[in-house]
Amino acid sequence: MTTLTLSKALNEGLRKALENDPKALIMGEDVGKLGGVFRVTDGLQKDFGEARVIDTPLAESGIIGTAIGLALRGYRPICEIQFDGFVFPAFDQIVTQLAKMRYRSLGTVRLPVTIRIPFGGGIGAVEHHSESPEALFAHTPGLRVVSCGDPADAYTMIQQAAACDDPVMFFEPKRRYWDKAEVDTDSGLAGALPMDSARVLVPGTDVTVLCYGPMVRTCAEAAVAASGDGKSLEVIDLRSLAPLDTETIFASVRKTGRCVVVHEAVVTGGIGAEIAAQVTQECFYSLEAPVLRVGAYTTPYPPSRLEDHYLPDLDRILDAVDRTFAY
Amino acid sequence: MTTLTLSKALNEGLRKALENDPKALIMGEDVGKLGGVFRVTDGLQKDFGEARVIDTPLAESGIIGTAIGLALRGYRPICEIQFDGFVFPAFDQIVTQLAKMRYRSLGTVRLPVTIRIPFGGGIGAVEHHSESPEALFAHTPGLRVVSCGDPADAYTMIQQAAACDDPVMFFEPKRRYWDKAEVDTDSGLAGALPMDSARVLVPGTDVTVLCYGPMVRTCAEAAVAASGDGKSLEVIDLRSLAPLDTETIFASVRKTGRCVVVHEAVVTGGIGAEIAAQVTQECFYSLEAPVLRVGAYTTPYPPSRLEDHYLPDLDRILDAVDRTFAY
Amino acid sequence: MAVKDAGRAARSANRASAREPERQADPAELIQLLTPEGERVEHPDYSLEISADEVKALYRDLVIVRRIDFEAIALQRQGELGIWASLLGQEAAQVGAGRALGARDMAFPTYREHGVAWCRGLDPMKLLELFRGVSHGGWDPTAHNFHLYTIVIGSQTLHATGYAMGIQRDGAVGEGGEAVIAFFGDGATSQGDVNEAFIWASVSNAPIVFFCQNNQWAISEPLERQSRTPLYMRAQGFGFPGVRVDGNDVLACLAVTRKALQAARDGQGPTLIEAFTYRMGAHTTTDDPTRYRLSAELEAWKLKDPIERVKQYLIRTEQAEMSFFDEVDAEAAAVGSRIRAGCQRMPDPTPDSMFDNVLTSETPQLAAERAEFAAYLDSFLAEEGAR
Amino acid sequence: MAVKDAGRAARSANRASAREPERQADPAELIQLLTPEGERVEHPDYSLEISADEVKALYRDLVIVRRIDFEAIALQRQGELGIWASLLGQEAAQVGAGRALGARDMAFPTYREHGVAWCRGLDPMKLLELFRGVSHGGWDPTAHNFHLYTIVIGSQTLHATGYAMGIQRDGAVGEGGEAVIAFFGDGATSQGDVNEAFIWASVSNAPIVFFCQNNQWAISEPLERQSRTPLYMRAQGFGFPGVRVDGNDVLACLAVTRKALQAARDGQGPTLIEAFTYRMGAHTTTDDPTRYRLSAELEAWKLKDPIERVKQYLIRTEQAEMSFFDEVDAEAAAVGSRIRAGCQRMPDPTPDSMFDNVLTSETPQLAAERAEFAAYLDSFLAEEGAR
Ligand SMILES: Cc1ncc(C[n+]2csc(CCOP(=O)(O)OP(=O)(O)O)c2C)c(N)n1
Ligand SMILES: Cc1ncc(C[n+]2csc(CCOP(=O)(O)OP(=O)(O)O)c2C)c(N)n1
Ligand SMILES: [Mg+2]
Ligand SMILES: [Mg+2]
Repeated sequence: MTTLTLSKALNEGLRKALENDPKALIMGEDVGKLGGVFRVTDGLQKDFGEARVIDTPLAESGIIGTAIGLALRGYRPICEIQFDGFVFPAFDQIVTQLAKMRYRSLGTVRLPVTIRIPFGGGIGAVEHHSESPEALFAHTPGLRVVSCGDPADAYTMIQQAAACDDPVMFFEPKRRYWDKAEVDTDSGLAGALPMDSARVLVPGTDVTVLCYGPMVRTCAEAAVAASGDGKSLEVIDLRSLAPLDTETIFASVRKTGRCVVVHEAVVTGGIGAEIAAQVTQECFYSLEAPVLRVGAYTTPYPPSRLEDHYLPDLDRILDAVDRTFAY
Repeated sequence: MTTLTLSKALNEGLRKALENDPKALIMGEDVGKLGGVFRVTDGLQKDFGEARVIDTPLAESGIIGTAIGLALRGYRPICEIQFDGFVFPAFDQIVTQLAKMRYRSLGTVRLPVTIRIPFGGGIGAVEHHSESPEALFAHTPGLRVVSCGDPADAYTMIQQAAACDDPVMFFEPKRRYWDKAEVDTDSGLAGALPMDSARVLVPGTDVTVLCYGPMVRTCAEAAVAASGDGKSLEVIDLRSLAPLDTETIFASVRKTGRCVVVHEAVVTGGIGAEIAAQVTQECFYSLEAPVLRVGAYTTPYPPSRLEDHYLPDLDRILDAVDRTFAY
Repeated sequence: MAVKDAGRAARSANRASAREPERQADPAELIQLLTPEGERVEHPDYSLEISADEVKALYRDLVIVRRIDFEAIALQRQGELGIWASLLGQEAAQVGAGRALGARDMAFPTYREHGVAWCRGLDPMKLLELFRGVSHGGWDPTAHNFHLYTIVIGSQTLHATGYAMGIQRDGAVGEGGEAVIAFFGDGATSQGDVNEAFIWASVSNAPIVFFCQNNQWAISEPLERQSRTPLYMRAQGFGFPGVRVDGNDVLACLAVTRKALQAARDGQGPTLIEAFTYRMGAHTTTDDPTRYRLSAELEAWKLKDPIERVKQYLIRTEQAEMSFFDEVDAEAAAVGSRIRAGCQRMPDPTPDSMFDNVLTSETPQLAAERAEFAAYLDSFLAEEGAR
Repeated sequence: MAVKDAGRAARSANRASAREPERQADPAELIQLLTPEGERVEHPDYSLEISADEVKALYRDLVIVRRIDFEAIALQRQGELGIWASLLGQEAAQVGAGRALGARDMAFPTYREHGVAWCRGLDPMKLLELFRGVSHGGWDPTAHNFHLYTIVIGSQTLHATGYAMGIQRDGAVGEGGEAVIAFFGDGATSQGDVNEAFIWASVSNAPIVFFCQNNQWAISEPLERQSRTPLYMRAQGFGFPGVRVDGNDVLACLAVTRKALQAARDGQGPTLIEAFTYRMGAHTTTDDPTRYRLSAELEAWKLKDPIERVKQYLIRTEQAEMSFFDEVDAEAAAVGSRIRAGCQRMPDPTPDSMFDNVLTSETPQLAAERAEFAAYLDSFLAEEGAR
C-alpha cells in the first residue's frame, strides 16, 4: 500500500502496462518529455523510449487514425487526448473506424486501443477544457466507455483498459487528479473488480445515488451529509458507462425504491437519461418516485467563474434526494 | 396544392429560401450540376449561379468551417452532408464552433447555418449510408435539431430552418424521399406550425406513440393496424428533437397513461432515453406502464440484407404497444 | 435583383479563380513506358526489365479484373447487388500497383480497388458480398495483406501510416524490409485525414507509398474543385517526393510503384504517386454521369485504354499469339460465370448474426437483446404454426 | 528484453527519420529588413517606405503589448487570472501583421494574438476577461474586425477562409477590395482543418493571408514533430505562394504582410506567411518549459529580441530622442496600471447570465431550467434569512 494521487496512480498503471506487454504504446501530444500537461505519462518516455511513448504531431484524428493502424500491426496503443474538448477532431476515426472495424471484419480484426481523456470541469479552466462528452461515445456501439473515481480504480482500471482487446474510452476525472489515497500497487489484476462492474461505494437503504468520475467523491460526501438528517444513501460508482452494470443498479433501486443519477455532463441526453429509462422499465413497480437527474444545465460550459453554479455539487444532490421523497 | 415527393418538396423549399433571401447559400459535395445524390438541390445551381449554390471540395469539416465563416460575413449557408455517416469529420466544427459561438460571443454573433443530413436506413445501402446520429446533436446545447416526416413538413420546415438565426441540424428521412403527398406551395410561412412544435398526427386515447422522420409513416400505419384490434394509438410526430415540445408530449401521455417512443437510432442513449426520463418525471402518476422504446439494437448498422431485422417496423411497434398493456 | 448582384459577384469571383484547369497531364511530367499506341518507350529514371511472360501475366490480370467489373455491373442491374463501384479505366493503375507489391507488403484500399484485390489473391466473391449487402467486407486483412475496404473518404490513409509506423517499430525497415501502400482518389486529397497522413508519414519517415488514382472526378466534381495544382506536387510541401505516372500504362505504374515501395522498405520514407487516369464508367451504378460531364471526354480517354495498348504491344512485338488472347478471354469468361453463379447462390446471413462481433465478449445487455430478438422471431413462427 | 528490442527498433526508426532538423532559418530564404543589431537592410522584393514617426509608432506598439503581457502574467501569479498565454518574443510578428491590416480587413486570431488585438483597437480588458474566466471572449467581432479568440487549434483558419469567400461574393475583391488574415501556430499546421483551409482558399482563390507564427514550439513539441520541411513551403503544394519572414523584425513583417494582403485584395488569392520567431516564455502560465527545452536556446533568441533592434535603429539613425523612449515607457506603465486596476475590480458575471445567448430565443426547457435555478438559489437566501 502506497499513497498516490490519482494522476500518479494512472502513471504507475501505465508503467505496469508498458512493462507487462512490449506491444503496449503510449501516444499523444506532449506525452514525452513533458509527461503530459497533467504529468500522467511523466518519466515514461525516458524509461521506455521514443518508440513506445510517442510524441505525435498536433492532430487528434491523426493520433487515433495512426493508433488504429498500429493496432492492425499488432500494437496496443494507449492514446492521450489532451483535454475533453479536443476529442472532436478524432470523432470520425473513433465512431466510424475504431468502433466499427471489428464488426466490419466479422471479428477477424481486434483493435485494442485505449483513449485516455481528462474530462469534466471544476479547475477554473478556459473554454473547451471542462467538457463531459462521455454520452456521445456510450451511444456508439463497439466502444467500451469507463471512468475511474479514485486512485485505486485509476491504477487498476487503466491496466484493465490497456489489457482489453476492445477499444476503450477511458475518462479521467481531471479535477480529482490531485486526490490522494492508498493504492495497492503490488496486487495484480487477477482478483480485481472487472472494469465493467459497478461498485457499491456506500451501502444505504433509502435512495440509490448513481455517479462516476468526478462526482463519485461528491456523492460520497453527500451520503455523509444526508445521514446527518437521517437519510441513508446508497452510493454506486458506475465505473462503466458502456456497458452499464444494470444488475447492480437494478438490485439497489429495487431495494431503495428511489434513484438519483449524478453527472457533470449536460442532463439533456446524458447518461442519466439512459439509466432513468432502463431503471423505470425494469424497476417500475419498485419505484416510489421517478428517477431524478442532477447534472449540467442545457447550455455550453460557462466561463469558469460560473462553473460552481453550473456543476452539480453536494447541495444540488441533496436537493434532488429531498425531491425524490416529495413523491 | 401540388403532389410532390419529399425530395422535390425540399427542392422547392430550398428554391423559395434562395429566392426570399439573397444571402441564402447552398453548399456541399455534388450539390451543383448533379443536384445532390438525391437530387434535392436539382436545378438550383443552374438558376442561382455557382456563387450561391457552391460545389465544395470533398471535406466535411471544410464545408461547415467555411459555412461558419460565410455566416460571420452575413451569409446564410444551407449545407448538405451527403450521407449521415459522413457528418463525423465535421463534428468538431459543429460541436465546438457552430454550437458555441453565439454563447462565446455573448450574443453578438449569430450563425444562421442549416445542415441538411439525409439519415436513416431502409434503402439497402452499404456501410455508413444508413446512420441515425441525431441524439449526438440533441445532447449538444446551442443546436436546434429537427426532422421532417412528410413532404408538406419538408417544404415548410426547410424554409423555417433557413430562416432561423440559430444553427439547425436538419435530418431528412432518406427512405421517404420518394414518398408523395399534397403540398401547398402557395402558402407562406406565416400561418405554418413552428419548426419546434410537435404535431399530433393521429389522435388517440390508449397509447401515445412518439416518432419522427422515417418512423412517422410507419407509426401512422401502426395506428391503423392497432385500431383493427381495438387499440387507439395517438401518434405524435415530434418534428423537433432539440428542443423537445414537451408540452404536447406530456399532455398526450397524461391522457393515455402509456407511451412508446420509436426511432431508427440505437435505443441505448438515443432520443427515446431522454423522452422516457422526462415523461416519467413529469407524468409519474399518470403512467400505467413504463415508457417503452423501439429502435435499433446496440450494434453497428448491419449489412443491408439484415436491416429489416435491425430497424423498427410495424410489428415491433405493435409488439411494444402490446407490452405496455402487460403492466 | 440582389440575387443578380450575388450572381455577378460570383462570376467575378469565379473569374478570379479561373486559373487554367489542370486536367491534361503535361507529358514532361507524366511518367510513361508504354504509349497508348502500344509503343514501348524508355524513361531515364524508370527502367523496367520485363519478360514477355510477365507482360502477358499483366495483360491477363487486366482483362480478368475488367471482366469481374463487367459482371458485377450486370449483377447489379439484375438486382443481385445493391450497388457497385466500377474500376473501368483504372485497371492499369491497380494492376500495376498491385503487382508491384511484395507478399509481406500491406495494402489499404478504398472501395474501388477490385483490381488490387485480385492481385492480392482475395476472392472476388468477398467483394460481391459487400456490395450485395451480405457483409461489410468481412475478410481477414492478414490473409492476403489486403485491408478491408474503407468507405469513409481518406480514413484508411491514417491507418496505413500507423501500420507503417508499426513496421518501423518491428525493425522491419532496411534489408528485407516491408512497406505499406495506401490507395485513395483525387477527391480524397481534400480531406484533413489524408493531409494528416502525409504529415505523420513524413515526420516519422514511415515506409509508405501514397497511391492516388486521379481519375479526374469525385462523383460529379472535377479535379479543379479539389486542387489548382497537379496533385503529385502536394508531396513536396510536406517534404517527400511526389511523382505523376500515366495511370493507364500498367508498365509505368508497375515500375514507379516498385521503386517507391523499395525506397520505403529501405528506410527512405514516403512517396506520393499520382496515377493520372480516368473513371470511364459512372461513379457507381446509381450515378448518372451524363448530368455533369461530356461524352467527348470519355471518347478521348477511350483512345488511351489501359488494356488495348498492352495487346497492341504484345502483337506488334510478336510476344503473343492470337491464341493467347483467346485463352485469356476464355479464362476471364470462366471467372465471370463463376462469380455470377456464386453471387446468385449467395445466401443471406442469419438474422441472429447481426449481434456478432460488436465487442470481443458479448455484454449482458447485448445478450439480452439477442435473446429478446430470438423470442420475437419465434413469436411469428408460433403464429404461423397456429394458422 | 522485448522492451529493449522495441527500444532498438525505435532508435533505428528514429535514425531513419533523422533528417537535419530544420530549426535555423536559412538566411537566403528569411526576409529581413532590420537586423538584430538594428541595421536597416534592403530586400529586392520587399521595399518599405517608412517615416520616422511610423517606426516610432511601431516601437510604441511593441513596448505596450509587451507591457500588457507582462502585467497579465503578474496578474495570473497573483491569482487574478486563471491562466495567460504569453506573446513574449512574438511582438514584432503580431504588430507587423496587425499594422499591415486595413480597417476593413478582417482578422481571425488564435488565443495568443494580444498584439494584434491591440493594433485592432480591442480593449485589453476584454482579453483579461477571457483569461480570468469571466467570459469566453464576448467581444463583438465586427466592432474592430477582430474575431473572437479560438482555442481549438486550427478551427479559425476555415472560418477565415469562409469569410474570405463571403468577400468574393460581396464583389469586394479588386479595386478597393478587402482581405482576411488568419493567425495560427506551427503546431496548428498539422491539423486537418488548416490543410483544408489551404485547399478551400486556393481552389476558390479567396482573398486571405495565412499568417503562421512559427515560434518553434507547440507546448513541448519542437517543430520537427510537425514538419521536416520549412513550413512556408507547404503553400507551394497547394498552389499558392509561401514566404518566410524574420518574425522578430517588425518592418519585414509589416512589409511582407502588406504585400500579401494587397495581393489578396487585388484578387490574386492566398499567401502563406511563415513568421520565424520564438516563444520566449512558457506556453502558458501553467507550463514549465525547463522540462523540455534548454535555456541556451532562449539565450540565443534574446539576441534577436524584436523590440531592442527597433530601439537601436531609432537611436543609431537619430530618429528618436531618449525622451521618446521614456515617454513610451511611461505610457506603457500607465496602460499596465490601468489594466491591473481594472482586472482587480472586474466583477464576476451574474450566475443567471450563464443561461443567456444559447440560442437567439430561449427554449421553454431552458427557461424552466433558469427558473428552477433561480428558485434553488433563493432557497439558500431564504435559509439564511431564517437564521
Ligand atoms: C467522408 C466522406 N464524405 C463523402 C463521401 C461520399 N462519397 C463517396 S465516394 C465520393 C467521391 C470520392 O472521389 P475520389 O476520392 O476521387 O475517389 P473515386 O470515387 O473517384 O475513386 C464521395 C463524395 C464519403 N464516402 N465519405
Ligand atoms: C484541437 C486541439 N488540440 C489540442 C489543444 C491543446 N493545445 C493548446 S495550445 C497547443 C499547442 C499549439 O501550438 P502552436 O500551434 O504552435 O501555437 P502556439 O501555442 O505555439 O502559439 C495545444 C496542443 C487544443 N487547444 N486544440
Ligand atoms: Mg476520383
Ligand atoms: Mg508554436
